[in-house]
Amino acid sequence: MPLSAIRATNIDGKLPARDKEAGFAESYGIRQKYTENKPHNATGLREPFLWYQLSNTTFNQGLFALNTARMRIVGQQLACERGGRMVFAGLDFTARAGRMLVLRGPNGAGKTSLLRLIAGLAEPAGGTLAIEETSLPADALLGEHVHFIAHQDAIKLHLSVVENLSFWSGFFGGGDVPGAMTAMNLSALAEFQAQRLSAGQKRRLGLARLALVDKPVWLLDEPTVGLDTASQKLLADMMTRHLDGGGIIIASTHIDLPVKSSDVLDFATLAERAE
Amino acid sequence: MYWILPHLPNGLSEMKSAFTSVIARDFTLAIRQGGSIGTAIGFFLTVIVLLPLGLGPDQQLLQRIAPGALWIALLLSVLLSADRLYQTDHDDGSLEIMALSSTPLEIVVLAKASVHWITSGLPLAIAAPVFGFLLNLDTALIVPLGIAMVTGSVALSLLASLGAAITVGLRQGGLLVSLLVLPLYVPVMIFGVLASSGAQSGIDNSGTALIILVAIVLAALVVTPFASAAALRSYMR
Amino acid sequence: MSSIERFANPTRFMRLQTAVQPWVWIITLALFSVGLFLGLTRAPADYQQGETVRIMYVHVPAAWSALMVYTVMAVASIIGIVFRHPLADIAAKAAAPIGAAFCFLALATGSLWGKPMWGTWWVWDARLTSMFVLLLLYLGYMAIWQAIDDPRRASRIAAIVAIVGFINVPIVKFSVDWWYSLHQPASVFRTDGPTIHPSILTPLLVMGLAYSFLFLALHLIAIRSEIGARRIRQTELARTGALQ
Amino acid sequence: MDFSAPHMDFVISSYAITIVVLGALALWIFSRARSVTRRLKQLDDEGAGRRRTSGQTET
Repeated sequence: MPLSAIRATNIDGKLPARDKEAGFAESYGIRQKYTENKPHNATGLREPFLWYQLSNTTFNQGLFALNTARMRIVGQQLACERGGRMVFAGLDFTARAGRMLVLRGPNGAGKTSLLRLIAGLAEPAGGTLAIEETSLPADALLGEHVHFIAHQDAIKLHLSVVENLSFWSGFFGGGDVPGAMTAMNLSALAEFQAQRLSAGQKRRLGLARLALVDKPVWLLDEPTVGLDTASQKLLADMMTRHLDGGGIIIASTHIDLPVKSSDVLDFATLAERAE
Repeated sequence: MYWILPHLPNGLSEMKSAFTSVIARDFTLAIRQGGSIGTAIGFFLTVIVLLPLGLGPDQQLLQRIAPGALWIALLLSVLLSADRLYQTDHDDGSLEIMALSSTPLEIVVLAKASVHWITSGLPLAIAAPVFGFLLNLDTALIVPLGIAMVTGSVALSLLASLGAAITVGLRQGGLLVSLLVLPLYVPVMIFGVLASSGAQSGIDNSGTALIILVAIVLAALVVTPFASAAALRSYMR
Repeated sequence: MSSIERFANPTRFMRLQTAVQPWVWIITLALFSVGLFLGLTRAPADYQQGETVRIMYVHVPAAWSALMVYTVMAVASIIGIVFRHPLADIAAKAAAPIGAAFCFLALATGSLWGKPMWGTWWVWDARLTSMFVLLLLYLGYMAIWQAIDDPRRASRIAAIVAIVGFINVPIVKFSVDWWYSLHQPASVFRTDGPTIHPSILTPLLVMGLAYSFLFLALHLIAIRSEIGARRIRQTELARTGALQ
Repeated sequence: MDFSAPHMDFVISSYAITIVVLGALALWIFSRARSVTRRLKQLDDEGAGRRRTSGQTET
């Protein structure tokens, strides 16, 4: 996109009066652009490599209190290509604050691809993805405000449960390790090395990251794989708490989680429309 | 970049904690898993043993080529020890989570590269001059060789980690890494050898060579984190 | 649709290329004939090297253009990675084999020149050595394109390789010169520099220009076919997308 | 220039290898360009055929 446009997103905006950080920003002579009711493309990973992508949002996690009350993630005409093959095209969806968007569909329909695309780990072959009605600065990248639970649990087998969690909390600049362990009922296993855990326990350790640091958007790829009913209950409770707090969840599951207020995006019907 | 400034205090503390936690984790892992440095030194010794077998046991010849031979063995073993630096993080998905955080991936790269230097590059650089006696190394050269190797191994580790990042998503890493990184090693080796082989044909340039070697190290310190992080990002998209 | 905007500029390039192509070839052939005529008939034989000096007229321009092509490649890579301009990635990829060929020629003719001069096929002379490293850089760059299937990913990684290599080239040159000046063999002879007489310099420069234009001509065609290949991939992609 | 001069074979062979390599390079590039254009034309014909049979447009 043209440099002028990007500069415009970085300066020359007005702060909403109610923002408690306004004084802080003003005191540095910075006038932070807000995009109330204005969508903007939010995909991709941030590259300090490109000087014009550098901006305060790289650094100011927690500086701007997220106003997720009416936040929406809107994808329009999204297309995704993988391995030289079009996975899906013309995909529209909306994920609303306080609601869970469930992705349904056969294997290879592109559920994982969509989640990666939202996180910024894949580039759309077409279409736009936007955060709407958020207090994130205009050049915020969605990826920096999501929890992404993929098939891999992102745990180190040679570290104990508590070591794994405290690494992530340290990496994210502070998190609630004991809370996370209780949330996924791992306290008893705290000192176990991850390689001695069962598959389900490993999954729980991976999911505990959700309770470790507070992020407005959760992207869950088959979170229930390998979980027994008790753990599924724990996960469901965690998700409900997140939704009640005004968070957004986009999850691909085969089983029905006992989570209220969920919309469904069915990839099967999408494929039919593509015909 | 003026618009970063107000947020730097906040961002810096966050990046610092990310940096330190990555270092702590990789260090713990290196110690728990162990073996890697032992393997590297074993490889180093194998190269050293092959040289006399190939060149014949002529003491004068060995003494003359000792610094260069030790340098070649050093850079090969550093290169191969870094071959899989990002592999586990890439395979178990940690790298993606790190890339999604607000901490620049450059910081992660810097942390991992420095851990690799501490656990592989530095021990090798210290061990190499000691094993010089196998090649009948002139004892007067042991100290300058050690200094040059400890300095140069920083650049070796950084460039090796760059190679590892460039090939992280590929099946056959090793050969490609060598083809990509060894040309980058040329200046390091040349000035490393010059800095560690004392007087050459009358004139002694080792001091100047060492200074240039430091300059190369600093340049690598600036360039490689950005290049490696960009490569890792491209593999995740 | 992104594919359209992705190929908007390339299509303009195609039109431009078809327009200039014949002229580029005419200029190339003209320069080659002039350069060879001057170099082979007008330029004098060297008083100590005899006719052997005429190898210079294919050796030195090859070395020059090998360096030039790598520069073109690096600049294109920078443009590609910063401004995400697809044509830049394509240009960088298309340049690599041509530059590698020039580099190989510089080495081969250099060795052919060295045999009568030094009495051996290869001497680790500073220039030849840095040329050798440059060839390795070219090979590494092309190996990356070979190893990665997805063109978008490959272009980014290859661009990083090219840029880092470009930073490395002058350092290598500097270090190799230093290294060579320390272990100086007996016979050193210079192939260029201010001492050259115009009757030799003129054909040399003309040949250098001819090589540059040859690169331009071949590069334009290579870019064109690379764009075509990408477009083929896009179309087949769209077909599979419509099918499933 | 006189062809009886010493080392003339080296001069000739260096010019020869230059011609061979550059010729091979040019040939390779030309052939690639030709094959690509052929495939493109083929694809366009198919696309046109598909459009004619079913009214669906290019993606």
